[in-house]
Formats: sequence, C-alpha cells, structure tokens
Amino acid sequence: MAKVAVDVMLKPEILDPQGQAILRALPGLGFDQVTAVRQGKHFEVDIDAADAQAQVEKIAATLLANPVIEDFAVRFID
Amino acid sequence: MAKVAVDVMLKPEILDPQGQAILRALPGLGFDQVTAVRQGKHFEVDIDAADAQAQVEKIAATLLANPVIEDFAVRFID
Amino acid sequence: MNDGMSEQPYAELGLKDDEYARICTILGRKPSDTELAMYSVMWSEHCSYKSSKVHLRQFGDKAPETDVLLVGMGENAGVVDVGDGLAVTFKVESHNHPSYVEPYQGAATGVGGIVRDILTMGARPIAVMDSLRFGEIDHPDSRRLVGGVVAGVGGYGNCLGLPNIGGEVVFDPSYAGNPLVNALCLGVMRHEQIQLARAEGVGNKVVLLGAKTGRDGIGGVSVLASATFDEESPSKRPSVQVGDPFTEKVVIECCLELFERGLVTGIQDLGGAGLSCATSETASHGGSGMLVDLDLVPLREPSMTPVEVITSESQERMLAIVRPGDVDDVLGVCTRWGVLATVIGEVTDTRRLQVRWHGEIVVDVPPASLADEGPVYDRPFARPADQDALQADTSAALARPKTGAELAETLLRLAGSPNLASRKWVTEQYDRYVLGGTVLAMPHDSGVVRLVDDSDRGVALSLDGNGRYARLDPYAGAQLALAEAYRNVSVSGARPLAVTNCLNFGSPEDPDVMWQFAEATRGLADGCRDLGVPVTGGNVSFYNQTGATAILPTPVVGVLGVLDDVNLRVPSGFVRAGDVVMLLGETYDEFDGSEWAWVTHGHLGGRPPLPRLPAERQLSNVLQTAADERLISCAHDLSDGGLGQTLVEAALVSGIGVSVTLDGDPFVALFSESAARAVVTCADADVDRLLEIVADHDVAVTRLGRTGGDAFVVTGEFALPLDTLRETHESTLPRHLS
Amino acid sequence: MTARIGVITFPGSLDDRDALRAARLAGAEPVSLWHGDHDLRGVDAVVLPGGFSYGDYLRAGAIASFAPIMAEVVAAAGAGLPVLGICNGFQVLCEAGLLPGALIRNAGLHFVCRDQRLRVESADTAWTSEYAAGAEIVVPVKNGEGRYVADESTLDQLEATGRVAFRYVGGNPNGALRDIAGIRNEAGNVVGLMPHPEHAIDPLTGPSADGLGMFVSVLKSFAAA
Ligand SMILES: Nc1ncnc2c1ncn2[C@@H]1O[C@H](COP(=O)(O)OP(=O)(O)O)[C@@H](O)[C@H]1O
Ligand SMILES: [Mg+2]
Repeated sequence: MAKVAVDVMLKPEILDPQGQAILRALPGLGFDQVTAVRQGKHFEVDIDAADAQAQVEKIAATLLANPVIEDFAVRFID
Repeated sequence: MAKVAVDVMLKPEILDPQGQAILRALPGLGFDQVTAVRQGKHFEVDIDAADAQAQVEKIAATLLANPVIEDFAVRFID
Repeated sequence: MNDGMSEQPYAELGLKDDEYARICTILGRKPSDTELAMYSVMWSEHCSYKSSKVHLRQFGDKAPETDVLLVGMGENAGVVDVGDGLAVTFKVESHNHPSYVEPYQGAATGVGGIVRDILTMGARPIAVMDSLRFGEIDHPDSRRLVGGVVAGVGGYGNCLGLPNIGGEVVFDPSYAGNPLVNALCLGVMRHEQIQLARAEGVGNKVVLLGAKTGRDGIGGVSVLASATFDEESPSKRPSVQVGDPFTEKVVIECCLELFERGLVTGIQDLGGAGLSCATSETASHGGSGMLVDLDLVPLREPSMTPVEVITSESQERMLAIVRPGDVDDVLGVCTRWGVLATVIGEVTDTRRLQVRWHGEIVVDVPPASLADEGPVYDRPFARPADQDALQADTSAALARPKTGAELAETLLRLAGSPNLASRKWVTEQYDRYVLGGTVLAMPHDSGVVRLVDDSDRGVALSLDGNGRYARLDPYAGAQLALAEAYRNVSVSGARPLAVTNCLNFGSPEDPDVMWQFAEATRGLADGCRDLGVPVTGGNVSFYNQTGATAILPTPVVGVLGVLDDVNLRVPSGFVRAGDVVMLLGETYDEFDGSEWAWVTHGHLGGRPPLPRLPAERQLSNVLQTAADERLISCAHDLSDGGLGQTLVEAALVSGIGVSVTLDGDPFVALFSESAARAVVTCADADVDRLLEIVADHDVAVTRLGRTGGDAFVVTGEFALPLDTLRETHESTLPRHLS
Repeated sequence: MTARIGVITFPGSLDDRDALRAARLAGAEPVSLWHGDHDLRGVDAVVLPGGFSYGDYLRAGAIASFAPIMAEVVAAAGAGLPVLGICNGFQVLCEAGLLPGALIRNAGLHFVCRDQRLRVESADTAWTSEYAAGAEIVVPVKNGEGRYVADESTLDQLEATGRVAFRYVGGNPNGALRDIAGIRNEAGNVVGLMPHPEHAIDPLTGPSADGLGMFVSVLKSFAAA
C-alpha cells in the first residue's frame, strides 16, 4: 500500500483571501519577516495499486482540484 | 529568502468528514483501490529570515495549527 | 500614444467592423491598445445593453404614475420611498456564466456584486435573495452545480452578515448547460443619504478602496457573458474571479462610515469592466473629466499591463470621489477598518477621461462615449416557426386522475417532484437571522424584514419566474412571473410598490430568441403599468444557450411591497386548528404548462394560464385590508401545483392538517394553476367581516373547510397523513443532492 | 445604576448589533467595544458576538483570538468578569484558551441554519441562572464550523464537573461530540455556545424569546453581587 500526498493550491494569479488574512495577522504576533503566505489543501491518500502515482494524479485532477482555479502536486510519502 | 511548506492535519482520532466524503465518492468515479483519504491544509510561507525553519515552526504552532485538534509538519521547498 | 498603425485585433475583442470604425470616428484616430480594450468591454452586450436597450425603454415609457420613486431606472439601482423618511433600494442581477465555470465562486461573486450595487446607492445592505435554475435534478452535473452554487451563495452572504430571505430553485433540462444564478440585494437608507455615482468638482480626488487589483476575470463581461459559451474553446475562458466576503464586509462598514460622515461626494462600485466602467461612468454622469494614474493602483501582480489593470474585474473594490481636504479623513477611516485606500487620480475640467501609465497618456477619450453612447441595436426578431405548433399542442388530451386514490397519488407525486419539493436543503445553508430584522423568510411566500430598529416599518420581497409559461407565451409568461411575485408580497399583508427584474435569455442574434425577449419585455412593461408598480431597475443576461439550443426564456421578476407595521405580517402556514379555510379567486381549467402536465406527462405545450391582472389587484387589496384589520391568520398564494400544493405547504409549516370539501371537478380544483388566487384562514368570528371585504372588492370566495387534524383530507376523495406528505416533500432534494 | 454589557466588534463580526439589541432589551446599557483597543471601558460583562471574524479564514476565531482586546478579556475573565461567547465568539474563546476544546467543520459539511431545541444543563452560571436546570429552549443555530470536539478525558471532565452548559436535543445539527452545544468554565463566569440566544429575543423576529434569559441572567448576577 502506498501513502500519497496531494497539495492543491490556488493558481498564482488567483486571489487567496485566506493567505492574505494570515499574512496581515503575522506582524501583530511578532513575525514580521514573512513576505507571502498562500493557503491550500493537503490530502493524504492511501491506495493499494501498482500505478498508485498515476491513479492519484487522476484523482487529483478529477476530484481534489478544480483545474479552472487550482494547481496540484502529487508526492509519495511512503 | 526561503519558501517553507506547512502541512496541517486533524489529529488521527478526530473524525474527518471531508476525507470521508471524498473516499465515498471515489468508487463511483472508477477509483476503487483507495482505502483512506484525509484532508488537511497546506500553507506556503515565504520568509526572509536566517532561522526560517525555526520561525515557521513557531508560526505553525501559534497560528496555523490548533494543537488541540491538529498536528503539523514543516518542510523547506527551496 | 500608441496609435496602432498596424491592424488592431478588435474582432478578437468582440467588436464588429462598424463598431471599430465608430471608435476611430469618435477619437479622430485609431485607439490605443488600452482604449480599444476599454471600448471592447464597455460596448459589450453585458455592459452596454446594446441589444436590449430599445426594448427596456418601455419600462420607463409605460411606467405607471407613482410618487414613490426617489431614483428611477438608470442608476445602479432604483430607490423607493417607503415612508417615515426611509427609502429602500433593491435590484436583481445575474451571474449565470461564471457559475457554470466555477459554481462556488461564480455564485459567491454574484452575491458580492449585487451587494456593492446597493451599497453604491448609499444604503446599508440588509438582505439578499437568490433565484436559481439548474438542469434536471438527476443530471450527472447537478450535484456539483447545485451544491457549489448554493454553498457559494451561502458562503458569501453568510460571511457578509446578510440574511437570505427568499428565492427560487427550479430544475428543467434546458438549464443543464446554462444554470441561472440571479441574486438580489435589498438596502435601506434615510432619504438624505442617497449617493450618486457622479464625479463632480474639479480637483476632487479619485480614491480606489478595497481589494488589490489582480488578473481576475479579465475580459469576463465582454467575452463570457456576451457570447455563446462554448466549452470547447478554453482560450475564451477568462480567469475566474474569487470572492473575498471578509474584505467586502469591511468595505461595506467603511463606506457606510464615510457616507455617514459626509466624506464622499460620489461613489461607484467596481463590477463588470472594472475601472473602465467606474471611471467613465462617474465622469460621464458628473459631466466632468478625470485623470487617472494607473501606476498608483495597488496590484496583486506587479507585471500587469495597463489593459489588464483597467479591465480587471477583481472583486470588493469601490471608487470614491473625495474633496481634497477630506482625503486624510477618508484614509483614516479606511485604515481603522483595515481597508486599503489609494488616491489614483482627480476630477478635471477636460471632459475627457485620461489615463496615465508610466508617465505617458495611454487613454484620452470622451467618457460618455464609453459609458453612455455605446452602440444600440434593434435586432431583428420573428415569432418562432414552431410557436403555433407548440401552442396547438395543449394538455387537453392528457389522462387525468379520476379516483380519490389517483388524486392522492398525484398530489403526493407533485409534492415530492423536484420543483415543488421542500427547499429546506437549500435554505438551511443560508443564515436568515443575522441582523435581527427578519420577520418572514423561507418557507413563507415572501421575505419580510423590519427596516430599522426604531420603527415597525418593513418591506416584503418575492422573486419569481416561470420559464415554461414564458416558452409557451413570453408576453403572458412575463406577466405571470410579475403577478406571482406581486401576489406573494400581497399575501404577507404588504402593499406592492415597485419591481426589479432579471431577463435571462438565449442569444439575441437569434431572431426567435429576440422575439421572446421583445414579447417578454412588452408583457412585463404592460403588466407593471396595469398593476401600478414601476420597474426600478434590473439586469439582462443573454447568450444563455448551449450550441444552438437556448434556455427557456426566463424573466425573473422581483416585487417589493411595504408593511407600515411588520407586526401585521401574515404567515403562509396554518397557525392553529379550527380556523376556516377559504379560497379567494376563481379557478378555471388551466393546465397547459402546469407542473402537473410536466411531472406526470412530461408535457409542455398549449397556452399558459391567463394573466388576470385586474383580479390580482383586487385580490391584493383584499389581502392588505384583511391583514390591516388582523382578520386572517394565514395566507398562501396559489401558483405551481395549484390548490393541492398550497394546502400541503401551509399544513407542513407547523404540522397542522386540513380538511376540505371541493365543488365541481376535484382534479381541476386541486391542480389547476389559474392565477389571481390565494388561500386564507381565519377564526369563525372574523368570517363575516372578511366576506364583506371580499364582496367590496368583487373577489370570488369559496369556503373550503377547516384546519386541524394530522392529515390532508378531501371529503369523499382521500386522506393523506401529514407524515407521509412531509416525508415525500422533504426527502427529494437531500436524496439527489447530498 | 444601569449595568453595562459590552459587545466586541472584530472585523467580520456580524451579530454584534443583535447582541447589543438583546442587551438593551434585557435592561442593560449596551456598550460597543473595538477589537483593536486595549480597553473594556469598565463594562460589567462582555459578549463576543457571532459572525466571521477575519472571514473565519484559517480557522474560525483563530485570528481574532490574538486581537489586542483579547488580552483584556482573558485577564478580566480570570478576575471573574462575566464573558459570553456566541458562535464565533465561542470559537474565539476556545482559540484563546479560555474554554477547552475546539469547534470544527460541521459533520454534514454544510452551513446549517435552523431553529434548534437545547437543554440547559447548567443553570448556575452568570449567564443561565434565569433558566431551570433541564429546561428546554428553542434558539437558532447557524454555523459551518460548529462541531464541538475535545479529547475523551476533557469531555469526561466537563461532564463530571457539570461544565456542559447546553446540549442539543431533537437532533444534533453539526456532529458535536456528546451533543454539546455550549460549555462553561469552572467559575461559571465564562460561557460559550454555538446557538444564538440574541436571535431569540422576540417571537416576531426569531423562533421564540427564549434567548433573552441569558442576558437577563447576567443582569441579575450583578444585582445579587
Ligand atoms: N434559492 C433560494 N434561496 C432562498 N430561499 C429560497 C430559495 N428557493 C426557495 N426559497 C424559499 O423557499 C420557499 C418555497 O419556495 P417556492 O415554493 O419556490 O415559493 P413560491 O412558490 O411561493 O414562490 C419560499 O420561502 C422561498 O423564498
Ligand atoms: Mg408563493
């Protein structure tokens, strides 16, 4: 069995209000060296397939990410 | 400048209905080899600090994750 | 200035040869790239109303005499005097195309956009509504679209703190590739607080407030909403706009404080066409000039070009005109609310809109040529060749239920059909309580809100449409939509005052569609005249079609009424057992285009029920008088599904049953969709006075029976337990959409 | 002298005006407090209202819990000042550590707005003394992140020490563990709940007037003190 991580992020040109809100909050907490924050989703998928990577790529493209506004990256965890 | 990723996941003992909903939807889309899905958050933080890793660890522990319900992992992207 | 000696790509930008030639004539030269982009978006169908203008004029020309309109059509939204020095503004707008591409964000930004329109008038937004149409409920795409759109409407409105007080959800195959997402916002202000979108006063500063400008929805309005949407051409797909309701919330509070302190002399929201629209409209309406320095516009991405900056449709932005001496105060208020604010230009005496980029003037045009003097088309229209055949194919031959058991089965089937089933799955996702002024919301016939804390004055609003009726006869269909909304407002006890509308149609370049549009606008204008309620504003959405197939012509009409005292509002559900149940209005054998014909036979043909506008007015007068005298405990209009459905809905609100005895053909009595009817209930003691009022207004009345028990009983025909009805009525949406 | 109930407005607070109205209706002088001030203006009790502070981006209540005024709220709560967190306010109190546990995404994944039946489990707090223990009330609930969670030992401890203040009855709208709708601190001056008592102060605009009791309770607690 493979454990695969999928990170889904809004495309760079798309507004990310959540990341913006975090960025604005940080200086108040004493963290003033952060220049950008973007927030996305992180999925961990357990899959029992020989072609785990390919399958998860497909799952990400069909279900986990909306290609109109999001990009994704797939990566084996173990 | 460093780019650091933070993955935040609900603790394993907390029910993750979003992951469950995805898991339930997968067989209908022809993916029947997935045995578990969990959904969390993924952050990408740009930071201009010598101790980037340590700072981001602190940011994650103070703001990005709520230790009552979540675990987090920090990792350099570049 | 780049005067583009080479061929300019105007056709790709959606401009026709003669439109391009006109731009050259206006300017006396070729436009710069930036100017060309501005004309392309401002002269698009969506922004210029070039195909609809000649028809929309009737709303003004035929408008009934009224003294309640403080601001009429043509501004961002009309303003209606509701008494006590209070005024309301309301408007409905479409966000159909973006909602198909990205249902959540499309719907969310639709709400955000209409709320800014209302804010622009100087009003505090106090409620929203949404009228939604999708393909069949079991269409493979419905869960994604309905789920996304409803979550988006809720996500934005809830986060903004605006109660959602009503709307519609309709399923029909024609909307499968073209869902309709129409959002309405209501705002309240004192008369003296009305703001206008004018740039006046030479030397006044132009301040951009709110979100940074990014590459969102560039070319969105011109391309997406002004041409047939084609999934096969991804290049035509503009980047999607993402909403940030939190920023909008602080922008609203910030602007209201600026208005309150008299710090702005004019204000305009940024919606379709972004800065192009806001700068040219304010300058044009103010009869002034404006110089804008694009380098000062705060950008999300520094690499943006001037064309991108000036046409970006980034959300949550407003343009304010501010006296120089007030700039510091304005920036101070903005800082307190955490709202970004930047002086980007000033009002000039040039009567030209000039835009500077990197020190160079890249735009120098007469503002009115962009904002008000776009092309106007009187597009050809013709009654569709199949219209006669469609109308000839009536429902007369369809098999009707005969026995009591068949009637019961039909009633149950209708109550659980996608268009008549409970909307709870949708409405539970919307906050209806926030602001504390909601007096009636779902499942009542209209939304009713108290306007301000220190007065009992309130307004009622309903949003209705019926694409099937409009397909059979667009003139009558538009009037039926108007009549239904008018009736819904009336049953709550309110006095109907004014109308907004959103006209959703296929391609105006198709003469059949253009005929539907022409007939619907004519019908609506005539109807408003006959009912005595003026149109105050609205929106047109064309190009709602997939390939050559247009959606059902869908005029959606919103009617606003006033209640001098919200304590007198009448709910739509039975409130106690033992009340007398009466039907007001006359029932005819009218089944063409009905829910019954559609649900049980999949039939659409014939002519819709006759709009009976004089009867609607009389009915409305009866309902208002009865409400004022506190005679009726409940009132529910009759519309889709007829009397049967009305009684089911009224009974299920609080679980009080009803027993009725029907004269004549029970099928006709239960399922006909004749207009101008309502059910009311009252205590025995009030029956005589009610009958007097009914007689005074010459309205027909039929005593049907009494409330009580735990079943829906039709004497001699059937008895259906409420539990069975509830289960059927409430399980349909969750079953298909969860 | 009229008691003063303060209501904090964070950027994105929505039900602040409703909470002020409820305080006024109960007979208090309502006082607006601003998130950015280090000042409680000498109020006798504080309400953290519902809404979406900072858009509820990141996690509901997370960013607001770091607002300047929260330092004052934490200190004053420790000294016994009555503090009520409603919905988003409850989330802020949990994020700020004034109450245990957390509120996460509803189990059904949708925002839910409905008229909710609640049982008052703890009638000896500053905010619930008007109710009889075990009384049932109907109050609107409306949230997208209202599922109360805490680890088992915390839950057991809450139960054992009578610190569950309200429980959902007749259906749990969000999957909250043990049907918990609201909790209190040990002293009983700090209470947080997901449902909205400030929307149930007048049957004209809410499902009941059952929520007014919370505001009346706190006024009586001053009179008694
Ligand atoms: N999309 C929606 N948004 C908000 N409220 C809705 C929506 N759809 C339906 N409703 C509400 O649900 C109730 C039932 O809707 P419907 O049966 O279409 O009403 P009617 O037939 O009286 O126009 C009404 O209160 C209506 O306002
Ligand atoms: Mg109705």
